[in-house]
Amino acid sequence: MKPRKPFVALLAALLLAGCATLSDEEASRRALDVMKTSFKERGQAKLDRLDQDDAQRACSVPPGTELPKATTERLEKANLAAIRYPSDGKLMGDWKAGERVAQSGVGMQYSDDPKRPAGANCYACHQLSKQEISFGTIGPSLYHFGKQRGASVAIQRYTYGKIYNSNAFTACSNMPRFGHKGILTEQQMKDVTALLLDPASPVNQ
Amino acid sequence: MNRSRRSAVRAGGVLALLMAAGIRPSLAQGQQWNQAAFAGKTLKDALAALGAPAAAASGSILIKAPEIAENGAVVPVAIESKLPNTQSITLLVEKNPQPLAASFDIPAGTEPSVSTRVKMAESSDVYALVKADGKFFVARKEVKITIGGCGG
Amino acid sequence: MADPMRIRIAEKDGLVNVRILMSHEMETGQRKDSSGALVPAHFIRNVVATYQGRTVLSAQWGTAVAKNPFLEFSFKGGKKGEKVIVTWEDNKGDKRTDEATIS
Amino acid sequence: MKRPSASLVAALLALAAAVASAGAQAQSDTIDEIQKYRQQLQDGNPAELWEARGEALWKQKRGPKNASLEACDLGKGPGVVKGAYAEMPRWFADADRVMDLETRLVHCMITLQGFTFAEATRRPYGAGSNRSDFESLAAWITSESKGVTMNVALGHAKEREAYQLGEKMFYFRGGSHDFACATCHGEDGKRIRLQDLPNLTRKAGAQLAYTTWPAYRVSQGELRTFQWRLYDCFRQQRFPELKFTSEASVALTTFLAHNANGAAFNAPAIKR
Repeated sequence: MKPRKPFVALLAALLLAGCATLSDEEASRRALDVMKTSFKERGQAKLDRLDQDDAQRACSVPPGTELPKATTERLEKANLAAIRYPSDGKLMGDWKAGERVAQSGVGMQYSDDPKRPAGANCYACHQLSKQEISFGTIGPSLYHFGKQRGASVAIQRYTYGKIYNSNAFTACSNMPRFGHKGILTEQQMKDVTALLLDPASPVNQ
Repeated sequence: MNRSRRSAVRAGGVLALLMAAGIRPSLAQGQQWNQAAFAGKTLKDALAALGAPAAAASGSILIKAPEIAENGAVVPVAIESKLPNTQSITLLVEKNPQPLAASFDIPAGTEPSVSTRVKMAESSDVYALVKADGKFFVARKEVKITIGGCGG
Repeated sequence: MADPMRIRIAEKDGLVNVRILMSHEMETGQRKDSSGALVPAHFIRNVVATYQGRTVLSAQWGTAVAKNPFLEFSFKGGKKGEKVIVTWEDNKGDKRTDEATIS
Repeated sequence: MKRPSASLVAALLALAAAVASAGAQAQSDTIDEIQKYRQQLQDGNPAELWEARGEALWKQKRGPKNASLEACDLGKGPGVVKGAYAEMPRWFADADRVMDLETRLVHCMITLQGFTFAEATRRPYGAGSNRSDFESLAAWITSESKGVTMNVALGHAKEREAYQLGEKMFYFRGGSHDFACATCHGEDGKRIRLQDLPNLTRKAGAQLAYTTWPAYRVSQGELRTFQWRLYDCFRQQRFPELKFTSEASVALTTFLAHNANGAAFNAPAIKR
């Protein structure tokens, strides 16, 4: 058979798009529509959990994807501006309470009691202390975090801020925005800050 | 060893428990179940109820169990006795609410080796108590239980 | 009624290896259900395996044996084609007996 | 202040290296020991109890039409179970829909046995003695694909669309924690606590993960299917509740199953 021009064009288009049948934009839209009909609200997890904010939308890309600098700068600026530091000016709480928050993985799931405090589940992704051998590696090791950095006010502000809103410092970080999204209370974030920075904390032994 | 007395205590315990639970013992209740030993809340109590308050440590009992278990709900434990004339193998978990987990009678012709899986409430020493030639021997191994998964 | 056991028995050089899986909740009596009520203890207490009328293993279990219990042991003198019979009885008096052929 | 001598610096560096390597050593021992634990579990998988129940259930006449599922077409012809799971999800002409195993079973329960959708899907996931028919059926049906090479084709346009949507959903970040599937399953060599996280964006990771579901979960004492795996991942992602056999669940399954092509199917497995 003699290949004709429209056929070649079609073939080229197919090759370009791989096996895809929808354009990238259409696929994103369709995927969201399908998700909205595929989930149902339960307990505290309502369907608005599928409504993405600017950061979530921009960060819905494969890990390692290089985003335009303008995008990452926009996200970091907006998230930095959204950080609310404690009004009493105190950033360090009790590291012992912080350790309990770091160990707990509950909170915000539809299976969780919304009246009970949420955990931060730090150990799921980070090494923190020598004693806890069951830790994850999605995030960097935070063992000796304070020992290496000290506990100056600047370091305290960075640490508290990072816990409050990780995207303020690294756009599209894997780490939840614990303060921004209302996962942890102000006191809990102070306690986790202390866990990381207090010289007496197991993190710094 | 005062066997008849122990049996009587055991039977009394079982009956009391069954009556308390409103369950009538079935007619086919031919097998025994050492109520006192299973109810013991400490290793010492359980060993005493098993008639083995002072078992000698033995290197001829092998415990195959993981040093670290990802989940306490299922911890595989295999026990093998190299002691001649092994009559029974008993598995205890020191820090469980009731340490006695399982006890196996080994008749002549059966290998002195059993494998099963137990629940562990927390990291603990696991004990293998072996009765051989009428005497009790014991070995132990530590098993660590870790927190696993996504945590919620 | 309780589900059947899965029993695998293999003979090699005169030694018969028996592997048993039992379907049982093995409730400890210490777990709470979603409404906060204590789930009563329900667990296998006795297991007996026989070969040609002779007991090849008998066991007493407590609540610490894991859910859906697994048990493995070996005995001498069993022949291919013959049966091993396994019975368990739990603390509520429920019983289950299954048999498998030595292969 | 006096500058530290070179020998002191060297000693400190050596000490630091020793401490670091001791830490690394302890960590690798931990991983080795966990590996041994997993090995020890392989011998005797309670999933067999579910397989036996599932086979009986497949053959049992049930429902308003008093029919068994033996005439159910899983894609290789009515009643053909062997190897069927390794080619699912797939597009079915009679439903004009891409279906994974559970979706197809629901379809057969409705069309062959006469159940309503609500009746058929009353209990997707079992708890103790309240067993799920799907978990039993899936245990048996998938066991009939053990050793079969995964071959999920994208020959039909709807299969390609499902794959494409599944891929989008995999990278979709949302909820209170900004999590996507990719947050935990998008990089090599990561773990959560001590559990290895397969990188599902790469062939090796997708193969390892997908071919070992369904699995007996020792932490739950239950046999869990791939529908459950997605359902519970989304719970932990802090998303709302994923509907059983929903279009999103099938799309994601299509994405992951196709990525596992070429590997030998190896379930029901046993996992933490």
